[in-house]
Amino acid sequence: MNYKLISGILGAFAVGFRNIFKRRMTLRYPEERLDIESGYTFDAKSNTGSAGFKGRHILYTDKCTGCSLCAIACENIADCIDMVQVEGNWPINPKNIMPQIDYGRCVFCGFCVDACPFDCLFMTPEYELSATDKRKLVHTPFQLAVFPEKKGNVKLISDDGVAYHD
Amino acid sequence: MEPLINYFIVSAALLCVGIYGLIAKRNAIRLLFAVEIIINAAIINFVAFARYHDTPLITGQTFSLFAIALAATEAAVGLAIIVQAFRLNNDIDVLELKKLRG
Amino acid sequence: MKNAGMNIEDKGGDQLVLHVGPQHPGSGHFRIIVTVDGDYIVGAKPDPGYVHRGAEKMAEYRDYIQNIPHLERPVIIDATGVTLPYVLTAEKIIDVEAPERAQYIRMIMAELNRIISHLYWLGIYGIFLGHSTMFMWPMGDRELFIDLAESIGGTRVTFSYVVPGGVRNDMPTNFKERALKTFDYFERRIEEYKKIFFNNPIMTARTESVGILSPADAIKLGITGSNLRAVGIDSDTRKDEPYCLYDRVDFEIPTRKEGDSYARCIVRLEELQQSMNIMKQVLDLIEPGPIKQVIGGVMRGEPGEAFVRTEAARGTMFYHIVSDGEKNPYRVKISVPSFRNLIGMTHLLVGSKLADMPAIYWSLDYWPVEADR
Amino acid sequence: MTDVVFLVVSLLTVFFAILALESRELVYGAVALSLSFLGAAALFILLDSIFIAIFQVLVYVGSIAILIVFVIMLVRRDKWANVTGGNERILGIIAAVLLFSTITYFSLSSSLTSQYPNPTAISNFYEIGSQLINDYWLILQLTGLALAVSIIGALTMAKFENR
Amino acid sequence: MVNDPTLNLLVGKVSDILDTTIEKNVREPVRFLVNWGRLYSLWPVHLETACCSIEFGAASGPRHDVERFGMLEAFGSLRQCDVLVVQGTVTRKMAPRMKWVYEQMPEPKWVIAMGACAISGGLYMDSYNVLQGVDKIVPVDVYIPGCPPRPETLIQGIIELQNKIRKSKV
Amino acid sequence: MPAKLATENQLAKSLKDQFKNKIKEEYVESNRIKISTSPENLKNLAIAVKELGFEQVMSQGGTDYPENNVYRIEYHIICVSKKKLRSIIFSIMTEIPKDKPEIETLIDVFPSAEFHEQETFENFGITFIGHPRLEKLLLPEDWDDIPPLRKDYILPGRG
Amino acid sequence: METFEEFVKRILIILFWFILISPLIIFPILFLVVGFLGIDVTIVNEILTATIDPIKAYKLAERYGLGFNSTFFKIAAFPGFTFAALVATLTILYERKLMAKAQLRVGPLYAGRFEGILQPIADLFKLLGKELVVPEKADKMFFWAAPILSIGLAASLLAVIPLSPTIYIARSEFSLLIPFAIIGFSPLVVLIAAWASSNKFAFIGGLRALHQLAAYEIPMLLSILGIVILTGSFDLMKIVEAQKDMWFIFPQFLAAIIFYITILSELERIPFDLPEAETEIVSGWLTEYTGMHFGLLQLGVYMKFYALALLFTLLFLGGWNGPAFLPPIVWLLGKLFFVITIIIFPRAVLPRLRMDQLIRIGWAWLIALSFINLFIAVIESSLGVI
Repeated sequence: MNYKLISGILGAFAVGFRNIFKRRMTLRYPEERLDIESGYTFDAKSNTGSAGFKGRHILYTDKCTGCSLCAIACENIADCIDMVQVEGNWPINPKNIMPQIDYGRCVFCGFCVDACPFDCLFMTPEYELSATDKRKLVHTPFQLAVFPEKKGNVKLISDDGVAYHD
Repeated sequence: MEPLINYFIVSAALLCVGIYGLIAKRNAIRLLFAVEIIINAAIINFVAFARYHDTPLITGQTFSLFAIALAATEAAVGLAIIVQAFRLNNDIDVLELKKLRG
Repeated sequence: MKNAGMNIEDKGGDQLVLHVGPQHPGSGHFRIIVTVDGDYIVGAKPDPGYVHRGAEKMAEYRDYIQNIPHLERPVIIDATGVTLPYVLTAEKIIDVEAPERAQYIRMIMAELNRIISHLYWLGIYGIFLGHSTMFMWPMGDRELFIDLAESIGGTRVTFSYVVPGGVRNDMPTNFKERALKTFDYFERRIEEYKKIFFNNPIMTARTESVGILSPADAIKLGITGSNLRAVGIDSDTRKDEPYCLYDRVDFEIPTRKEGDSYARCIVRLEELQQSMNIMKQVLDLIEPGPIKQVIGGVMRGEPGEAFVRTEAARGTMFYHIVSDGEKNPYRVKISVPSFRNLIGMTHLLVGSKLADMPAIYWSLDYWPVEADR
Repeated sequence: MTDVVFLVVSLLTVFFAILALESRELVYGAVALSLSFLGAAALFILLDSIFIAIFQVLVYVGSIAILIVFVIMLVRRDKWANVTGGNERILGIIAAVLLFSTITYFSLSSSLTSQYPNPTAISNFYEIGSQLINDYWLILQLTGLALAVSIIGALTMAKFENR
Repeated sequence: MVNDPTLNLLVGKVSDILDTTIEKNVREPVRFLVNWGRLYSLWPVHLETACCSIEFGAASGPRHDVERFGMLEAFGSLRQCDVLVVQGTVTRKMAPRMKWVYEQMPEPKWVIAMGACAISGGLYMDSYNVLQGVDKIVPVDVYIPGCPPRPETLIQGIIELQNKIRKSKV
Repeated sequence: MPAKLATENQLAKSLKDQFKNKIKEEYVESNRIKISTSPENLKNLAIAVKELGFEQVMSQGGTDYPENNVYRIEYHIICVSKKKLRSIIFSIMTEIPKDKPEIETLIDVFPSAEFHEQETFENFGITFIGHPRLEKLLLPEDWDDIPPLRKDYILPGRG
Repeated sequence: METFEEFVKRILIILFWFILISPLIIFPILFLVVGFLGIDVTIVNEILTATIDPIKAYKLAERYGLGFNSTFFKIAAFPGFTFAALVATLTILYERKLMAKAQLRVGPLYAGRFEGILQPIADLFKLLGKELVVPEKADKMFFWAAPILSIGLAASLLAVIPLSPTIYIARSEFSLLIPFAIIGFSPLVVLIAAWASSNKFAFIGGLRALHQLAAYEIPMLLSILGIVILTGSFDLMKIVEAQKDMWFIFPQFLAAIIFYITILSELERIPFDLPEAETEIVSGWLTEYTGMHFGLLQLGVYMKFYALALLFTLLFLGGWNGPAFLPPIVWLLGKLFFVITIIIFPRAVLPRLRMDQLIRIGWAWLIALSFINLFIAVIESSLGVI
């Protein structure tokens, strides 16, 4: 009488049971990290970007001229870029100002990268930015200048009806 | 073992408590409590007297089974009446139950 | 009694007033005040606005580029679905047109986002019906599509990828083979989904002939998206008024006649397959070429107005932009599908059982953040 | 001599019975009532009728007490939570005490005081079963009928005002 | 009361010695155990304030699986919860409810501000209906930037919170 | 593409025949028809549009024009059931004076306009006469400022 | 510098710890001194040696009625409370891991070095350290009583269920009926908890639980009657004995299915977890409980889980019967593990039912099926299958 009911429930059980023996897809985050190849960059000459992850910014301090275009681009989006005075002698940066980014506001849209005409502000695959203190979220130009070390070692692979990280 | 009188007195006490409840209470649920207590008293007597027979009888137990079953019936019907009365009158004070017939 | 936003008023008799939400596992960022008579809902009054952030007003203070990250926040599950109509409208106002390759990439992103959004919906529907595996599986398989979208758009959900004049960057070179592999994987998974959830007798018992919407009511109330297709009307903006290059691809509009919760589920499941179908065709059609028409200086619209609708994951997304020639738009009116489906929810809830509320509520794919804007 | 266990159990039974009627909250009363039933079940165990004790627990505590609590919760309103009589109360106490003293007085002078049980107890539930089937089959049928009728009655009663 | 300085000094010394002994032998192991339990059993409140909830959902999904850290995915009553994850924008309409939820949670409790909007208002710095950062109404323990944050960032924030609990006193 | 605009022109023409000079054709483009009218005629126009086959309000919004001292109210009406009309968005528009922001509701013609009108009410303070539920929908209950989408409402921090 | 009050407080705290620790250190020293003074020291000696010699300590305990064969040990440790609680905690962990595995994820991983093996312990310590909130409007007495009653009921369930021919707490002729009489209490506990919370969601949950438990108790009892007919006994020992040749799951397959379904319902597990349906009524009757109250209620539920799984094993899977190369208790535990698995697994593959469907299944289907099963049992017993 209720062939559909019984077969339906048994089918559900069978599928659930089969999945017990599948390889798990969990990325064991602190030990494994996702391998992200590159950050988002933008070529001002051709006016197109290159596909890449929009993470923490990288600032090439030697190329920055302190033009504030990134801060202007960000002004109405998240208002997270401040031009701050920096120490040292920067020949092409007459006012000695460089962007300082407040990651408590940043939304990682990357329009500041698009706005930079001197190819000195890009994005990196770094995303580990959590902090217990709000002040630690503000990254100074020199913090931004440090290129993050590559930590990623696994990728999400799908084949044969199984998805896993390897 | 105690003499039969002890069980008898316990049973009598329960009966009297039940009768007190029937007289003194106006809350329909409390009345139901009282009735249940009285039935319990009766069942205790059933079992006790059968047990204290010269050749112990099982009939007392059999009858208490019936009694328990009937008590369950009575409780079900009583509670249905109470719910019904509450719906009609918004009250379960038995003295106020004038229009149980709807 | 008072437990954070959930409380019940006693109206006397058998009528109870239940406030479901906003801190209620079955509501999300939304509150609905239902009046219950015994087991049946006799009145439902939605109380949205818990995520109302004033997107329309704030859009008047930002220029056409700065508006993109801002306007995609209301529907970050379906970020391209919500920015694409905006960009198309802005393109009409600024009078630019994206090159062909950009149009194709936009289609890919839109369909990827549709899949991501539908899978999220499916996951939450699973948890609403108490099926925790059906929460986990779509959430996991959604990650594959998120990875695909991320390889183009750069972030997991909020891409800010489509801009007036084209798209911001090209696809990665190995995108096609990765995508096809993922589709192959996911098509197998859909069979498993069907076995564990869609053909599960308990699931069908919960959803079949629950919350039946008649075609006449659906038209009258302005229901849109998959909910409309579930009553048998094959209306889809991608076919009705093709934007991008949807007229070059061949796909079907899945419909169901019943109009109940189950029909809405099945329609969405079939839309997943159609989206993959569209993407496969697009990946064959796409040819190298420019991806962006360069606009010099600040974008300024012509004085005038434009309106565009597209088919987002939840239904027709509509933008109406009025420009007065300044760099900021004068008025942006967004009409989102969730907001229009809200009226359908009140219509469906009244007269149904209280226990069916989760099954009806989430089968409409109501995303409160989108409705509130 | 009175056994300590018997004394404690019987006192508790009577105490909880009184509490059931006199407790402030009706729900406390219902719980006290179920405890009183439990006490009665303990008395049955002392009387070597374990089967009846289990049956008592199953039916009285498992069904009746829960049904009562359920109904109390369904119809609970603060305004009548303490419906108690005024004069009837004193009347009730007088009647109960009178009745109890009469019964006790006459029974104490009866032969019940010297009635002691036969040490060989019957606790064989086969006997109950055979008696039910062989001797009291009619009563069994009638009880079943009464149960069925009461259930149908209760259901219709609960239904008829529903719509 | 008694305020003789020498007596007080003596009392202080005696109690200090006793204190350190007890501290080392009794309280420290107990504290360690309770803290250890707390840091691996963080049950989050199911309060969705805005769109970051989808990334929280993704984090409890099979790919990132916060249950590895003892967080249950969807938990019913806030009476049993330990950590309030503010998932995004808090609007003026939501703010009193969120505060209410926070007050209803039993001690000890922690708050994670997830996403730019929860930290500082983010994109909505000039919105008429958005609270500029949740730390104005509830104390925040961990800030997780992003809009929305990646699940990995969320998990990193959870690890930060665990470190914070590990160091905290009972 | 005159052939392609045939349906649109025909629709606009039928309305013009019906209403003569009470309505003004703003523009007829491919898939877009926009017709403006005076506030009194809006309801009649809506009924006429409904008779043409357009079934639901997809969007309803207002715009504030402080220099003309008017609010412009616009209904975008679509059809979902008839294949021929599906591609068309029919806009009807009217302008109401700012000092008397009142207009008759259209929810008895288009029930789908209910929440849209409620939203326009709270965002502009425009009263829809006959609307059953003119109360706050998205804004917080304790909102006592001027309606936010008016141009004279300045966002906080944008003085 | 601290004030005098603070000092007094501090001294009091120290005194408290002193009283706690003194039996461990100071009393032995006292005994030692007493021994030197020449008073009878045998008992002191024994106690002193017992502190360093576990075997002697055990002997000492045995002398005072605390040995492995004493009733106290049976009730408190094995096969009683501690063992059941241990199985219950392991069940919680096993459930979380199994669910995670079916959902392609890992589940608890970091608590404990190996695969999150200490996760329940971590939860326990956390719950112990959690603030106990008693709602203002709650009925304090009942609110406190419910968790204790819950765990007490669960523990008393174990009293008559034997683990092997030699391992049991108490034997009774009615050892099959007594657990069901006790299970009959559980709606009362749920109602008390729901009522005491004075939260409407808890109340709805309580009512749902009551409906459900009442509806499924009857088929549960009826389904085991078939076995009673076949064996002619209410004694679990005899029932297990009768399964030497054939497990009752074969002649009484329908009964096993009904009993399995009613177990799911009795334990409020998916698809019958309506009393705790979190998307509908928050946490149902558990809504207002915090900290260790909640922990005790959960532990009670999982101990009931253990008891019912054990009953299923004994009734249908032949209990401890098995080839002789392994001791009976091992067979029993192996079967128990399997039963726990099949009770857990529906949570991974089935959604939740609706209340009316649940009631219909209980009252209409299961009762009808259990009557059919009774007929089957009668026919089988008259054919002499067993």
